[in-house]
Amino acid sequence: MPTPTTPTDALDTVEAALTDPDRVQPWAELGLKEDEYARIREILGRRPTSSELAMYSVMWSEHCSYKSTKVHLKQFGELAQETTAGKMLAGIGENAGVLDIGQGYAVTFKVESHNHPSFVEPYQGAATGVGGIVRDILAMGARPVAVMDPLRFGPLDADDTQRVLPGIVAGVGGYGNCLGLPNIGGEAVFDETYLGNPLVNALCVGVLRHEDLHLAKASGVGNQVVLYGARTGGDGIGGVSVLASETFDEGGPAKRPSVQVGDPFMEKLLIECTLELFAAGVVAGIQDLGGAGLSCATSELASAGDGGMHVHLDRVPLRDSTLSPEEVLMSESQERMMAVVEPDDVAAFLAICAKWDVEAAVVGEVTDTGRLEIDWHGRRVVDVPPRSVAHDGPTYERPYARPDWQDALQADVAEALPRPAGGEELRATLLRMVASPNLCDKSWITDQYDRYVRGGTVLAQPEDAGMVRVDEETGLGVAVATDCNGRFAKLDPYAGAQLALAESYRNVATAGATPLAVSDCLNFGSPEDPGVMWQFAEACRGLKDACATLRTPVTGGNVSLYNQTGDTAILPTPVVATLGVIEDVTQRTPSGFRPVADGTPGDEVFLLGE
Amino acid sequence: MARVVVDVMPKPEILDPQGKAVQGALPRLGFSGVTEVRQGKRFELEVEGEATPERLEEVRRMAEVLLSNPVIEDFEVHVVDHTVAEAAGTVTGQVTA
Amino acid sequence: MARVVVDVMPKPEILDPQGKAVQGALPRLGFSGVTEVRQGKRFELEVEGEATPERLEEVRRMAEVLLSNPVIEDFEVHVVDHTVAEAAGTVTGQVTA
Amino acid sequence: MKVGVVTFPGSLDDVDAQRAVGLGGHEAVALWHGDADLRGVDAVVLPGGFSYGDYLRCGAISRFSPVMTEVVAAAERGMPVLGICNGFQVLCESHLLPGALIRNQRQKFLCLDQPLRIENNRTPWTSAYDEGAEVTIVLKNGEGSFVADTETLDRLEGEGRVVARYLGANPNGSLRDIAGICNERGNVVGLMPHPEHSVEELTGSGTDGLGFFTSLVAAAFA
Ligand SMILES: Nc1ncnc2c1ncn2[C@@H]1O[C@H](COP(=O)(O)OP(=O)(O)O)[C@@H](O)[C@H]1O
Repeated sequence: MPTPTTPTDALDTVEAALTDPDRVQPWAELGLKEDEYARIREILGRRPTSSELAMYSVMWSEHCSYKSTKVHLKQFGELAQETTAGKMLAGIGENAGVLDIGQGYAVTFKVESHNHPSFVEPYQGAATGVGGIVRDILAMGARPVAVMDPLRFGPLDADDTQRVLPGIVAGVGGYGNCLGLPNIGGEAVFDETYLGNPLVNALCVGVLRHEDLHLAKASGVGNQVVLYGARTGGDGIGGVSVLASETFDEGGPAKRPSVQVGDPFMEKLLIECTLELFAAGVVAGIQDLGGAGLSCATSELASAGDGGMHVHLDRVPLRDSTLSPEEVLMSESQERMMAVVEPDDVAAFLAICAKWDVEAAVVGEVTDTGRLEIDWHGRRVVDVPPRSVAHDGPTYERPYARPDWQDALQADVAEALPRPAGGEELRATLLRMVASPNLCDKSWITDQYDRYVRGGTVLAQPEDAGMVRVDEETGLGVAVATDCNGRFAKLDPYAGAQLALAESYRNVATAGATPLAVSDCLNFGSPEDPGVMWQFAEACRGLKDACATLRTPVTGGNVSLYNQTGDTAILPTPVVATLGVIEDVTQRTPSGFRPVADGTPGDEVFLLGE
Repeated sequence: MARVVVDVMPKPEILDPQGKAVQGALPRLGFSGVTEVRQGKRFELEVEGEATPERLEEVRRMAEVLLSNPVIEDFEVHVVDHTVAEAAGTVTGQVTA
Repeated sequence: MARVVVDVMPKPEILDPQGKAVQGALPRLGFSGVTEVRQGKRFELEVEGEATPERLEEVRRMAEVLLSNPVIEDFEVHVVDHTVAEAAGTVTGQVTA
Repeated sequence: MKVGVVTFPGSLDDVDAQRAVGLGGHEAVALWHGDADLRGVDAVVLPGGFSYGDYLRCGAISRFSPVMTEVVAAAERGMPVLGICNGFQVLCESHLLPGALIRNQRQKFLCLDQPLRIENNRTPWTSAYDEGAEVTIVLKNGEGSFVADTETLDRLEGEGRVVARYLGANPNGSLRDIAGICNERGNVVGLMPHPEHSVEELTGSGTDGLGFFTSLVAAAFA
């Protein structure tokens, strides 16, 4: 064990920032642009300390700040924030949107990407992707009840697919199975463009009673800030800014491991512990720790609250005692949550954590200073307006332009392809199609996922939509489907996004549920490429227009950019997840025709539409 | 015939949920004084011929390519004169190099 | 502080699907001449104090009670002077006792 | 009857087992791993899941729980105990049942609707079935391959202690296609498949698993 490097005089404090104002800082290495660094100095009226610099750099990264996409995403906010079943209880901006589904129930769902980490280390990348989205759902006050996994890979027979695919599938399964969450659907799509950049999107659905809704905010001066769950280690340091926002071939120095290893057992305890904390009424505010770890949790909680927050960073339980304050702030160690707790409830809070063998530490308190103040062994290393970190990051109006190859691509119509002539060729075409990895049976993947746990799964693979029962007495349930055809989206991103919505909407409807709302995961190439940016803008516009027509709000989602290998971007892949409600799950309609069997007649088959 | 062992362990800076679970269980079973547990894998290989440097180098490559995941694990190759089965249940005590 | 290793291997007469799978994969990766692979576990423990016979006996009991399942596994306890991480990637070559 | 369902840290199918106990006509009583107390139950179910993450060996750590001391003592007095999947692994680790469960032959977690034959209907958990009954029950595990030495296997067969066997392709490499076994007295049953997921048409593989939960009554009045 190396000796701890706790407080030394090298510690960069607020005081040092004032007495040594001209110190040269590695803002560029941390991914900040010159004007962004200048803005930080302007906000603070001095140079940032290294801890502050770490926080800003990670929170102002593309991954956390959505700086290239905010201008396009904000149109989703113009959609009516209600569904046919009622008002949304929480919308975009919260960890996940929350919908009223009647009978006093609400559901929350969200889809997120974990693409780049899953390329580096398929098993752990996919596993921690599932873990992350589950904590998002949990943080809303909901019990997670099901997961789905829209996946994209390179060609099935490519060498790297042999490395990536089994690892990703095992990781999704390994984590979800161990949490006891049924996997009720997903996608497995193969295309050249995903070879060096597979997509791992993960979706989680959660259920809560209306009164159980919890929000991520730190209010109430004197309330205590508790960090609970796994210890903080050197995991994924630099992961957010380097891994998630830059393409691989640019590389980047990684002094600590950039891979996170998941501990699903810890997460299972965290779920049960957190639900018991909610039930005991000892949680005033809560936030999960995901990308950007404590930097994100502290600044978001504080800026959503009504005052400030004071954190003693050295009270964070560490797995590696050599971590510096900057690293503790940036660590992406998994399976952690942060709660705001009234002082009188702290003892009860800690007792529930102890019951579940979950380590917890009071690391700070809510103040009325309007500042986020962080100390390291009694010395101030951060003193910032929390909003400036969490919300007032830079916004870019990136140039976008329809690629010059778009016309040629669209002109190259399918009608120009040779058609099978005669029965033999038709037969050969059919066989080729049913054998193609994109169309073939997916049970070799889905058999690795537990679809039965919790005893509420009404529909799962191979159905068009997954469906779970919410209430055993009344039969109330929800259905979810995710879809996207990236080839359509490449041909026409506006229509492609609409088709993704239409398909998932149809899949939910044909299962017998009423579609209510959507979540999306927008996977694209580099926003610095005007052609990609155009695809992104068009897809957003298409999705928004289609949502307006169908009256489905977008409750939240996730953007993943820089999905490319060298100069080649992935197919634009706006994955759309639609959630619907069904009053009585016994009325669901499974897909597939039922044949004649022991006296019962077979299904009659109708073709609807043109 | 040579007996070669490849030991594979999670890198020290990487979380080891398995070792953590064991470490958490020990005090509950009345064992104290164990300050850290890491859990890894041990592969016992039987290799044709002598344990020549070339042969060992080949095993080293197997370890690198197949037996370990270099992103999260370290490994070490060594020649042994007995298997665990042959020493079953014992404390061999000796300090291994 | 002592570093103690517990090696746990499936008993020779017990099926070892993991070892089998590795053995099957080796030729496909172009490695030949490995006639048998068994996969087990390695636990690296850090133990307070010296590696006295009493301390090692305690570790032996941990191995017997928790770290191995006597129905299907054998184990061996030994003291080491370095961890796998410290030797990472190397062929230590020496014959371990 | 009152049937206890133990929750270990990492138990997943405990709520499902409670539901199945209810559908079987009994009262389910939640038991906590940390309490050395069976709360007056007449039978115990050890449910499926990944107790303690199953990182070391499945069931290896749970067997040391305070509640297990009570379960072992009660089982030795003849109380009906059913271990499902992870529960089966706990029973083997506790030496209430012989043998062990190791990694599936194909190294992968598998979830499927598995045909089985009930080989022994003389246990309190299987008396509702006809001997030789062929049923389909959900199977889901990563380490479900039952192994034991030949002598033990022969004894299990000879004493009629193989409770259920896989039909068709062996899903996990289990020796002699064994899906479930019982102790000498027959009151302790370990089963790899999950009858608690096969108790409702709507949410599982049919209702073939219900018999494991209705058998208790039949057994009580036998
Ligand atoms: N990665 C996956 N995870 C879970 N379920 C999947 C996955 N891939 C495909 N599925 C499921 O397999 C079934 C068939 O998938 P797919 O062939 O994509 O169907 P379709 O083309 O009708 O959408 C669906 O139920 C789908 O949800």
